[in-house]
Amino acid sequence: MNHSEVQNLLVLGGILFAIGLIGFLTRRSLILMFLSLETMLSGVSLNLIVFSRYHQNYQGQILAVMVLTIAACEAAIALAMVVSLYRRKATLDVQAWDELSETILPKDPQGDYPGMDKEESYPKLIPAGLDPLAKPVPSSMQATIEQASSLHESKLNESKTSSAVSEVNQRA
Amino acid sequence: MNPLPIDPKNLPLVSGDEFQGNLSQILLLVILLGTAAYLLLQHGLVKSKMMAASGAALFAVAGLMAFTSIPMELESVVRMCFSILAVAGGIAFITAREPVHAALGFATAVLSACGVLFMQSAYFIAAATMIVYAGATIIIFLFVLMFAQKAKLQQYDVQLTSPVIAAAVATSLLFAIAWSVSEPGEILPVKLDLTRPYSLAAPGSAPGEAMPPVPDPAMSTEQLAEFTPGKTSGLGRSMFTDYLLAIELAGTVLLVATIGAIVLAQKPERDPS
Amino acid sequence: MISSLLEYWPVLWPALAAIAVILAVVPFLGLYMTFIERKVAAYVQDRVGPNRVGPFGLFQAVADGIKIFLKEQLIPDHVYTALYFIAPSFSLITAMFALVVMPFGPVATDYQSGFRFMVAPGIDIGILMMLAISSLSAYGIIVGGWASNNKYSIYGAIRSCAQFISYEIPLGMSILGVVAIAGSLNIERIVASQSGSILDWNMFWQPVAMLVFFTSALAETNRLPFDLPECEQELVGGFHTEYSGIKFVLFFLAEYTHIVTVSFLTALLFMGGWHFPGLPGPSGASTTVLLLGLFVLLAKVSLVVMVIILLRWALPRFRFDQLMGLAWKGLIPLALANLVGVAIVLTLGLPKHLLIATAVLPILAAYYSASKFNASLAEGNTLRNGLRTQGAVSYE
Amino acid sequence: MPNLDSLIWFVPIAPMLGCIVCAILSFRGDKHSAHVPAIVSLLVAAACALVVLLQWNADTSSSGFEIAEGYRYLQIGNTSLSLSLRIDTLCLTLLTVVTSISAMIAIYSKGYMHDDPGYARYFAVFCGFVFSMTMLVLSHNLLMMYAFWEGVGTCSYLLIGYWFRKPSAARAATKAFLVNRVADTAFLFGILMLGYAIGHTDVGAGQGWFARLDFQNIFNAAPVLAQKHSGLLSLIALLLMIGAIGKSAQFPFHVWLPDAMEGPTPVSALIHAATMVTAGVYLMARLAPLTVLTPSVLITVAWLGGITSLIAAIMALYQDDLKRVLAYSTVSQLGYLFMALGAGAVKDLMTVAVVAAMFHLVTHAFFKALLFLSAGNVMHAMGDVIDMREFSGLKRVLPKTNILFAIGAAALAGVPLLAGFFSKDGVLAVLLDASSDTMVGSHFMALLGIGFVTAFLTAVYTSKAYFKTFHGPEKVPAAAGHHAHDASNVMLAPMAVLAVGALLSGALLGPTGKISEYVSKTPLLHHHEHSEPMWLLVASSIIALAGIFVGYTISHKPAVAQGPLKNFAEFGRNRLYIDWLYNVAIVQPMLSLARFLEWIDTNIIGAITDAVADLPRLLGLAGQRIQTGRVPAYSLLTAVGIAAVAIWIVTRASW
Repeated sequence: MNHSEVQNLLVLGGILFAIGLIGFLTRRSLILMFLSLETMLSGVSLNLIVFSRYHQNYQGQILAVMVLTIAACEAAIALAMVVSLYRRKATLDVQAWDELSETILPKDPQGDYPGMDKEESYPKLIPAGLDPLAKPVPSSMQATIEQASSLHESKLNESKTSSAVSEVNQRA
Repeated sequence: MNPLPIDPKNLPLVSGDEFQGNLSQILLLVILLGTAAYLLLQHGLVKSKMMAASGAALFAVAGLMAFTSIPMELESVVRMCFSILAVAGGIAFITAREPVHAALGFATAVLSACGVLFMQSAYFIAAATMIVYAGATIIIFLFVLMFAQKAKLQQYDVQLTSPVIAAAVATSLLFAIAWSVSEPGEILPVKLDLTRPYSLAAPGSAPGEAMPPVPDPAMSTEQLAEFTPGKTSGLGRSMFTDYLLAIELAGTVLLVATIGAIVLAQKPERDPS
Repeated sequence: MISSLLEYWPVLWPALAAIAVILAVVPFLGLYMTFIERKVAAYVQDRVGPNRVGPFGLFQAVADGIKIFLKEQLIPDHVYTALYFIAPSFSLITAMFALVVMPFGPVATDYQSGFRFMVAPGIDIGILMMLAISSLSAYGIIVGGWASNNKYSIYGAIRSCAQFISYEIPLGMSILGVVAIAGSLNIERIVASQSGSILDWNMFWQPVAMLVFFTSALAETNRLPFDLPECEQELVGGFHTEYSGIKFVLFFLAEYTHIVTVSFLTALLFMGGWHFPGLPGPSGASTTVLLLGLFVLLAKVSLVVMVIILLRWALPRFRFDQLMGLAWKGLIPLALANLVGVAIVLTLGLPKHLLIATAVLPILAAYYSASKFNASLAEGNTLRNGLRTQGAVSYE
Repeated sequence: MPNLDSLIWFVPIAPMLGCIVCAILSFRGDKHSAHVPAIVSLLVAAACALVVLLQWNADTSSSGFEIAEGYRYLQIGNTSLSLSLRIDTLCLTLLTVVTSISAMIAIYSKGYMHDDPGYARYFAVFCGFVFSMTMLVLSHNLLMMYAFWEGVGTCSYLLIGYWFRKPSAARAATKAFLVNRVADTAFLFGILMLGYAIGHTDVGAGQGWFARLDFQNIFNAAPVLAQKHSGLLSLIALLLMIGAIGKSAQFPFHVWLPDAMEGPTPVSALIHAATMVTAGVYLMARLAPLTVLTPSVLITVAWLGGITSLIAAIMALYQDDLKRVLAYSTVSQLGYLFMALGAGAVKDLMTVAVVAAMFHLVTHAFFKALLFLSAGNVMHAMGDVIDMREFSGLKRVLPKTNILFAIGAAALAGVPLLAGFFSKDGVLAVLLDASSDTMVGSHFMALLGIGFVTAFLTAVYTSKAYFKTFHGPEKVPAAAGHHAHDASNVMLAPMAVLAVGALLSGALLGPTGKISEYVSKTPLLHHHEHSEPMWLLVASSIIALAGIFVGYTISHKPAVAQGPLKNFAEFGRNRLYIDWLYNVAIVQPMLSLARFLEWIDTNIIGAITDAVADLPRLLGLAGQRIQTGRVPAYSLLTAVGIAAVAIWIVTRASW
């Protein structure tokens, strides 16, 4: 174990980390993003083990065990989340999940995904912080509020009609 | 004869004086790798074969460079082979259009990294990584990928978000890491840590085999070999004495994650009507 | 480079020799196991079996081999070519690779120089290494199934995947008890801990572990009654539907290599390995004694192999939900209970005889599930409903 | 007598447990059995109080009082707060009255509150009130007394506003609370000044605040203070008196009590007639050794009491609401008590004054509770109508209530040989005695006159109310429906007990000298021989009977709308315009101030706040662009940051 070996292996860990980073930033599939995270973690644990060997004690290895444990937890949770997300929108595209964006921003033009027309039936809340009745709403907000309320109403109507349809079906 | 020759008496002594910086080499390597990654990422919707080929060529050059920087010894060569395989697997992983290919690339990277870990005498970690990552995680993710796979490639499989910035950011981060590693710094001479007892428990209190005594410089080679890292029993002893709380905590986290995963993956309950 | 190779030569040549032995023997063994299987099957079904090629049909295996090697390489149009080719070889590679840490003859724990019946003796994590590598063998199947681009194949592959991952857990857990008793993960040390009288064999102290291990090992090797991934009646062969010729042989060989590995492991971990009453240990023994030990080990292994083959004709195939239920609701709790028992005995320093008490566990478990099953049958439920009350069937 | 120490603890603890159990029941469980813990705990408390009273009487210990040590719950430096109880005859007298009457009224409430949605809440607060009241009576320390003083105030607030969805009840509760707050603030100032003053005497040097305000310590320090700082002591005494007259609804603060009738009738009977309002009287009696040193304050109090008793009697005369008649009557009778206590200004009469006040307090508690409960019965039967113009001639509809009300009214009016007769005569006798004093006699001469007039008026309005309600042509309001009937036995039984008290307690306690003998066992009160002249008895009998006759005559006349008394009646019906005066003088200016401050808040402070709040919104508009909601965008930003930091760190040396 000489210095240049340590150096080489640390750089190897760094390269794995960087590869994972690139993967995480560029890939759009949820699963591949998750695997990129795991690549980053394995780069880190490689470094830990090199240090462990270098210092001739177990501390690095034990930390690597921790990393492994956390990675396993992450895998379990991530898999469960991916499965439940896939059930919702039938896509693995991470860009399909941008409900938390600011409403004034345009939607990603490339963000189309199959099943996008299947809308969710959750009410959209108006932006918090202003009482729409008490004060004149800024014109920028006005459009948003109207949009949200009209969406909500259309949802209500939709759900009514759909329940009516299902009733008819049941009778049939 | 000891088949895995670790002679504690002849452990190499490293110190700051011995350092020979090969900064320029490493920086060149980093730049090469960054460019290669960028070029390989340019597959987009229309696969650019020229760019991919040049990226692969750059990558090959970087690999050759790395090879020339090491001494031609069996161990070093094997280690370097594993390293290059790991990096190649990683690159394949991030550039593959087909998600299953990408996952297999990741498996390659992880398995090669495990090879490196074996050569660092971290046997337990290596085996555990193989079982956990390669054996379980990737298999299950392959499983999901195969189920979610559509007849042809999806847009989100072939189109990448901001590859240029990503490559630049990662390269600069790698640059920082390489710089910090190659920076001449004061490195204290290290040898076997003989002063630290491996356990707070009284010797002989553990079942199975007697607890070894605290390492003593007067011990014979064979006895000292018992204390060298890489011995799984030593790792286990350290894990369950010095770091007991941390390990138990990790186990608890694992349990919680299991329960969480079960809850998350449940199908939403159907409407009774 | 060359000089460093020369430096390592004393360590290297025994390993190379052992590798050569394995490479030479295992395919041969696999080939002849098909023959044995056919013969046994024939006897079970009151037939004669292969008897045309050579005396007693002994060359039938060779003839089959030659035939299949010379077959045309059929490559379907719709497969993912590269992975389609890689999968079978990867399958065999992992199967063979698992043999690296497995002693196939008497190996002393003091590792005298020269040839040993093992490729890599003294690996600290021997049995763990074995598990790690065998966990990779799922890749061959799943990649082969996916690359075939065929519904039957992928279903076979995915079933296999689930089966592999599920059964790895009881497999590893059942070994832990043995490991705890021996105090080492090293297979040679585990075998060495069983030297002495016949009562030192682990099968007497760890009957539950042996049962669980053997059952999960059958599942890991995709043997009946656990051959869901390839069941001919449902999936037309599962993951190797699209494979023919030499590639099919590679899959087949991998499977038989697995059987060999599993049989060796059973013999080594639970049946005392090369130890036999009256036979001295391998440390410093003469060549005759070593050969005797080898013979003993092989005899035990053939016994296990014979049991595995006979089981194929004795038991029907499981349904998939039953398969999963067995692993998660039956074997894992049993293995865990066994491990807890061992831990208690070892930690408190109790006499070893108490370990036999764990043998009561499977009886209790069987009684419990049988009583529940009978109760639900007595209530006039159908068999399927009975299984549902057991939780074995899910209607999701 | 060691067991008394532990037995006395049961008196507060039992209602406390009852309160807790009822509170739990009010959240979940069987709400309709909430009366069980309440009645049981109150009966236990009453029994314990009675046992202690009798035992204490039998005991002839030297000091005359005892501190039942509880536990010390705080110790900071030399200040130690301990929860202990003081036992002496004065507090035992009141304690017995409080617990026994509250137990009776709790039983009555079971019938009265039957089917109310807040049944369990009612009993929880009821028990809470009894707990606070017993602790107030038993406290050994002025600070501790103040704490429970506020406790009874809170319970009173909760009970007045018991039907909090009714706006008038909510308003009445707030009014009572706020009026009491003014008086209590003065009380608190008085306590703090007293503690401060004691701290600067030799007695209080080195003592903690809590220890200084121990009653015994106050009595020790009071003569010293009177010598050195008599002006300060007068001020302190005045402030303490203000607290007392606030709680007892005396003249400037009397406005809350009539409104408090919005609460359930049993509550009016217990809290606003028999027990809590007597807390002020108790405070005065308790502090008699202190106040006797400041005769001027006592004369002030006596005058306030006299004025209150007179004007309250006048107001009672013109009320149409039966409960309000009783409420004003209570105010008037409390004024009587204060007059009696004021007679303590003549130093020799201190004990006699306290005895007279306590005697009237006890008898008043019995007959006023009885009257209120009878009024409750009427209200119950009439479908919550209590306006006397709506009904009359109920003696056939409510025969039993008729008898009970008659007993209570006779006792209140001072019919000879009933409870009120003796106790009222005791008060008048004290005033008579005081009027012979050379220094301040003239004051008490005038007050004696007021006392006679009030006695007459009392008889008039009491009999008027009785005859108007129970005699004459039978008339039942529509709200009563067809089921106007007498109350159930569970309501009548406790009333019968109270009626016995109203009939006999005066004769048993007064002429026999029992109450005088008993109360004067209290330390620092010394038994004085005191005789009542016969002519006083005769005179008050004549006055009472004359009053009753007048009341009977006017009871079924139409309201005094014409004639010479017209303006006076108008005056009385409008409560002498005191409430109106308060409204004009205090409430309206305060509201104007509040409106002004609100304007400042909205238009000046609000504008500044809005401006401050708009700043981050503008900043947020700038940062809105990066909130794309997509994970890659966020992680890219993170990665750029990390890379920048990493590069800065590694190249730091060369910069």
